[in-house]
Amino acid sequence: TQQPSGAATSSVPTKTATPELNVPVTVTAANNNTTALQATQAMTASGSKPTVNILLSKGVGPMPMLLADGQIDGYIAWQPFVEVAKLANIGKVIVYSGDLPPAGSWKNHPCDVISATDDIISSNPDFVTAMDALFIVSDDYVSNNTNESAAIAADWLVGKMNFTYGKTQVAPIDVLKESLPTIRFSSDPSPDWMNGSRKFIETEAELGYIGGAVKNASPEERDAMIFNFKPYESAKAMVEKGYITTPNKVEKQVSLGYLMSDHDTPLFVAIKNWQYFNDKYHIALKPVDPTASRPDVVELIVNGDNIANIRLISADAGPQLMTLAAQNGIQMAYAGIPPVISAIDKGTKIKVIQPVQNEGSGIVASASSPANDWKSFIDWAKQRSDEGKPLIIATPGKGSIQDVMLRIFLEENGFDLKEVS
Amino acid sequence: MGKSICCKKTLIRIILPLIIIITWEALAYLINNEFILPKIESILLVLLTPTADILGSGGLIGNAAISITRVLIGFLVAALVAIPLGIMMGRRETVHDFFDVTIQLIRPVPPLAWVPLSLAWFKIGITSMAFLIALGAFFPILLNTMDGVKGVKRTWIEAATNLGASEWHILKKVVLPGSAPTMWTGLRVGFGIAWMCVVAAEMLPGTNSGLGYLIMYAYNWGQVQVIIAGMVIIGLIGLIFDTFFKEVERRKFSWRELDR
Amino acid sequence: MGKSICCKKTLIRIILPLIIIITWEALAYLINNEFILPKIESILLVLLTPTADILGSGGLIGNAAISITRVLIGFLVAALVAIPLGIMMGRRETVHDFFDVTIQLIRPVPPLAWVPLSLAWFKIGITSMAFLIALGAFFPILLNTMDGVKGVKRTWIEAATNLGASEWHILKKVVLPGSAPTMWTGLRVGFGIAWMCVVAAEMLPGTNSGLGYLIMYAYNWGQVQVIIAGMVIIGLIGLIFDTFFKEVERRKFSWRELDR
Amino acid sequence: MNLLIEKLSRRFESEGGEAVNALCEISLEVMEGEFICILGPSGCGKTTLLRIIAGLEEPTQGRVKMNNEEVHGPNENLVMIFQDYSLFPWRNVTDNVEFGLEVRNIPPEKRRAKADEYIELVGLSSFRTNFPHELSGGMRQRVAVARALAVEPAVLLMDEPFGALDAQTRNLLQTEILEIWNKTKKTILFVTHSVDEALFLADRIIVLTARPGRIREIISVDLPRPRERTEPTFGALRKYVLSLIDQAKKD
Amino acid sequence: MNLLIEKLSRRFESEGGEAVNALCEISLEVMEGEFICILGPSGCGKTTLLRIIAGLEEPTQGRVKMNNEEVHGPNENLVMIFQDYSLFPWRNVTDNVEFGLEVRNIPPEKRRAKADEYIELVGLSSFRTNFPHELSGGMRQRVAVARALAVEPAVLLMDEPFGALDAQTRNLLQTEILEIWNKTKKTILFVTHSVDEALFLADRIIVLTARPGRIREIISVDLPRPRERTEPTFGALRKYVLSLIDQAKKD
Ligand SMILES: Nc1ncnc2c1ncn2[C@@H]1O[C@H](COP(=O)(O)OP(=O)(O)OP(=O)(O)O)[C@@H](O)[C@H]1O
Ligand SMILES: Nc1ncnc2c1ncn2[C@@H]1O[C@H](COP(=O)(O)OP(=O)(O)OP(=O)(O)O)[C@@H](O)[C@H]1O
Ligand SMILES: [Mg+2]
Ligand SMILES: [Mg+2]
Repeated sequence: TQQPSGAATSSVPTKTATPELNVPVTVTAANNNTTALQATQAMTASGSKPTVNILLSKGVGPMPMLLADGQIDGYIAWQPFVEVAKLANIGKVIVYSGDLPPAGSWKNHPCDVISATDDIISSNPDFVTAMDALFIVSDDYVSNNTNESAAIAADWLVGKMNFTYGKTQVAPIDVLKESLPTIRFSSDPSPDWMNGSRKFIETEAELGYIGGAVKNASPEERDAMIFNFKPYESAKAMVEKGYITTPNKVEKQVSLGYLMSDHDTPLFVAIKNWQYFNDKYHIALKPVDPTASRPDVVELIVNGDNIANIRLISADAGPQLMTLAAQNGIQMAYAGIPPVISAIDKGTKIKVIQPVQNEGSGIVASASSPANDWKSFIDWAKQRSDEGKPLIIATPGKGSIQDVMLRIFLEENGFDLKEVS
Repeated sequence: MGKSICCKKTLIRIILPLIIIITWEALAYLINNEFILPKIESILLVLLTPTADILGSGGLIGNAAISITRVLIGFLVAALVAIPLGIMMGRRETVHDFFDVTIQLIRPVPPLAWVPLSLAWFKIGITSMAFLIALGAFFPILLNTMDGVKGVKRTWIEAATNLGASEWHILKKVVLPGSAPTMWTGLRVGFGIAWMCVVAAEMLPGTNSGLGYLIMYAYNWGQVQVIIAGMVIIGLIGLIFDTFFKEVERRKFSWRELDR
Repeated sequence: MGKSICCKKTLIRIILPLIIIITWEALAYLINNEFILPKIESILLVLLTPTADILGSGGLIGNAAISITRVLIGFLVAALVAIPLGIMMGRRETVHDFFDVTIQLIRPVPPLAWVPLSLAWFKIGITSMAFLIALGAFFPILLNTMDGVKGVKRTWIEAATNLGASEWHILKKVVLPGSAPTMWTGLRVGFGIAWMCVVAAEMLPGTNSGLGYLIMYAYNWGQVQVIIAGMVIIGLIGLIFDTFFKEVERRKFSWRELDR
Repeated sequence: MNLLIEKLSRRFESEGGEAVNALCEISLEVMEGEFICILGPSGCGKTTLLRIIAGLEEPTQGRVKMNNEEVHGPNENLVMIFQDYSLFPWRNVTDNVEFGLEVRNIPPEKRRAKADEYIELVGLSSFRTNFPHELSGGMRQRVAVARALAVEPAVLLMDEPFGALDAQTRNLLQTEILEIWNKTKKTILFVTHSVDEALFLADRIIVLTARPGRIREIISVDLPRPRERTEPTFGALRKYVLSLIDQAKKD
Repeated sequence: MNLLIEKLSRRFESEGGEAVNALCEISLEVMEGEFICILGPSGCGKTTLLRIIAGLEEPTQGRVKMNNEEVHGPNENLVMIFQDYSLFPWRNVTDNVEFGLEVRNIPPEKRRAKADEYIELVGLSSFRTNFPHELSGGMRQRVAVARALAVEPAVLLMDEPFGALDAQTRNLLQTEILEIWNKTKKTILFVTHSVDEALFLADRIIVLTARPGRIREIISVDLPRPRERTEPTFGALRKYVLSLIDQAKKD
């Protein structure tokens, strides 16, 4: 396993992606001018580019309905909504996010990360390290025990009730058994992951989503502003040694934000299987009320000592958690990396301290579409554009990982993007 | 004969709900798409097992109880602030002028828009929720109290003064009972709006229970039948409370209508 | 002297807003966290450049115009359905009984809860938004119209009948003008609620403009000063419309108060 | 004009099931141009009688015949003036007076002319554009009279028109209504509580008994007009009518 | 008891800036146990006069002295009965009558006993638990009287108490108020529009001129009680007072 040090991190080459990415990709709603990309110029001799319509759906909930109903032709969503389309027979998976072209460029792209406020990192570094250690081992556990993890996540997220999607009923656990293997649970800030992160920073700057401190910084400064892997590195070392040092007791209750998503399965597993982690690593998040199906207060126990009382705050979007962090409503959070970046850009004193998982999204097209993979999808999109009825593809929201990836993917393939309503 | 008239009335009253249910079911079978129109069975399945867990968030009854508690807390806060303020604004022109502009400016802002500020000021938890709910209930209670107090007949007050009542007696024995019916209407309307605000309040981060949460959570997972079941329960509870308020009105405040 | 009284009144009216602004600014400097309490300057910066693009979603003015248009459409739809229905329900006991239960059940359900069904039934776009906004405006208009029609004095109708008026004449020349003031109150309240529903409506998928959208979008990006600017604009527009409605009321329907 | 009231009875069934007999076998022939006052204790059915004649209510027995045709529903020859005037508060004086003409689809100029004529008659020419709430009680009463007269009915039915006015205004309006009656030669049925008023106005006074209202006596008042309330014959008649009413109450 | 009204004037400044002189230099000495009626055209300031005496309004000039003390604000010896009765509609008869005792902190049993006494006096014993809206106009008036009497003031101020009642009820209540007056020996100041009523009730009648109200004449009515309206002397006095009022109006 690679152990990036602070120095190693900054020495990772910043650009391993396609050269096209160096060209500004500008899609702003205010003025829909799309800067021509080199690839695009090569493709469209006539000068008029094919179009795809982007629909901002504000979350993924309505997407299956919109797709089944023919209001959209496809969507890009996080898991398990990619699997849901398949299982409910309303769509097919075109491509998982890690496989987006050019081949390998999005491999291990970042998704959810753990962030912690500067305050808590400096006031309770050993606590943050202990949490990191637990997150490392729980990430590991999920990767190796997919089916059991799927059961725990299903239970946490949606209980035992079957999903109803149109005519189909599916058990949540079956959905998650399909979706978890497509998500790469790893707490390792690998070079792929770092590249992906930088790509998001770049793109967010170009899209105008960030315009503050981060945008104006050099790549090195950016890394320093955004990442702080020190707790992670110490944690990693402790895990490898097999001994977790008992941190000082944290007097004030700590709030930890998370998303109601299977991407945060490691957290659910860490809590539901706390006994296992306690026995094996002597570190655990023990629910205060063990009968609660979705505990909201847990204790961090290290080597049998109660270290901290932690309140869990669920949210349906990362940005809300970042607003909370800025208001000192939470001290640590599981959230997608873009909201963390833009929060730092706007002056929130918070850092990304480790990844939770990589990849875990996908593009879905309606069941009746002629597309089967990303190439035929592009052809279909072109054909529809030529016919004068461009595809409508939904994204969960402006500036989300999924939104950014779809925009880059389509623009690189020579499309003009238009937000529709 | 009185009985048959009453029967006919009941019949007329339930025709439309029946028509809607039947049409719904017929259309549901015709369209055969649970996304657009879930079958009544699917909805009933949720409604008739009100203690069964829904999306890992507990049963309908439990969530309804939680929401009702939240609404009651927010409603009480609103009433405790709005009634005294309304009385003062209704009695004293200066107090009215002092608060008027601010109130008129804040009134049109939807509770949903207050979510971020509420989070910042009151943190996550019941305080924030109560704030959002209270915001919704506050204005109808305030404005009706004010109206009620202004509507207290001058001659009642003069008669009381003339009979030797002090300012405090007048407040307690004339202004309060005299404006009570209008105030009650304000409480009724305010409660209705508080109840409607529960969805906005339960969209606050950190919430994982309540009918409003259930509806929005079901929306996030695309579970239409749960949403509709939630709506039915919200409608029913709203109806029950409204009926309670109206019944009290009929019993206690009928003098207002009859005194005309 | 009349002038000085008026000045004093104005003074009293602006004291509280001033206190709030000053306290706000003082606290903002004290807390020094734009996410909790943005400085007045930051808010003014947004408010005073109302055409400048905000978070890639266009300017304040443009978004306000879009929201107003949506609200007007929804409001008109609500009025067009609610007024005739309200008149019929007010005139005929049977019609009232027929619709009553359904209306009482639907009334407490918040527009936000209708989002998913609205999407399924009316698709993405202005129709869905209009539906959600109309839902909010519908009930106050309906109930006030009904009240107004019921409140038309029986002797007015008898006088008209006695003078030879047909049923249609009575409707046009007695019931309508006689209930107009109450109806207008319904329209005023309904418009206020429609305006409050714009945030819910603009949470629909596919929306990328409007004040409600702006507020929720700014929430997602932690731009508290934008949220507050949006709230101020919503408050101001609400206030302006309300003043318009009240002014018309004062000019056209003053007979109701004076006729007592 | 020929108004005949034949054995009119009216019974009200209340929801509780109790029935109230409001009127019992009232028969009366009204002469053209006559001024008839109806006196009787409160609740004896005076208003009910007028409403039946105006076609606003149906009798349980008996009939009202106007020009030999039975009256059912509104009749253009029988116009009622309500106790509360029931002016339309959203219409100014002219528009109120024009109402009956409007619903008869009379062209605007014509109805304006006729309205003006009757507003003139009741002496409100300088208040044409005023709204009811800008008028005093007496003036409102006169607008109601003008509105009724404008449709030119044969019979005016007036239900306690001066009940809510103070003594002075009341005396004034009594004189005025007599003037209008003189000028227009209408037949008038006039309900009142005041014996004085009835004596001052009527050709004939119908005294009703307490509920159910029956005709107790019909008194012809043959005093010359204008009548002087302080005259001895007036006083004697007053005494007689008062005694009748006292008895009517006891019935 | 000793009620003295000295050169009382009252001016109202309206917002528009125009001023209305409602009363002008009214002086009057009221004897213990006297029944005084105040007559005058509408708007001449009768209500204003009563309100000033009751301490509900301040005069612009002059003063009211009760037992040699100037009256400012409510005075327990001067209780007013308003024209609209202003009963508290949310209180039943007993509770209404008890109001004045309640605010004087009289213990419950004692005030119940006193309330019962006065309810008995006005003849409403079987309506103790009824609410105002369940009573007829005349009965409400009597409740108002009982409520005023219960606090045992020296002077009752009554503003057109019978204005809204029908003739029969009115006559009845006139007799009743005289009875109550006889029993309780109160001093009564009684505003009315009806000359008949004033003649039937008063020891002295104060006739006011039109606005601004000045005292036009004070008439002592020396007729023995019970008075008979149909008596010639009664008639003669009526004629005289009516002529005074006609003049008062012209002033
Ligand atoms: N619509 C009705 N339903 C039931 N009872 C009624 C109705 N209208 C009138 N009555 C009853 O009929 C009787 C006569 O009523 P009406 O109004 O004709 O009396 P009135 O002589 O006009 O009395 P007043 O002098 O008080 O006006 C009363 O006892 C009244 O309660
Ligand atoms: N608060 C007030 N402000 C201005 N003017 C007033 C006020 N109260 C009374 N007035 C005026 O004073 C005059 C006398 O009023 P008041 O009510 O005393 O007359 P009144 O003799 O009782 O008349 P009525 O017989 O109609 O009851 C009227 O012209 C009235 O308009
Ligand atoms: Mg009557
Ligand atoms: Mg008066």
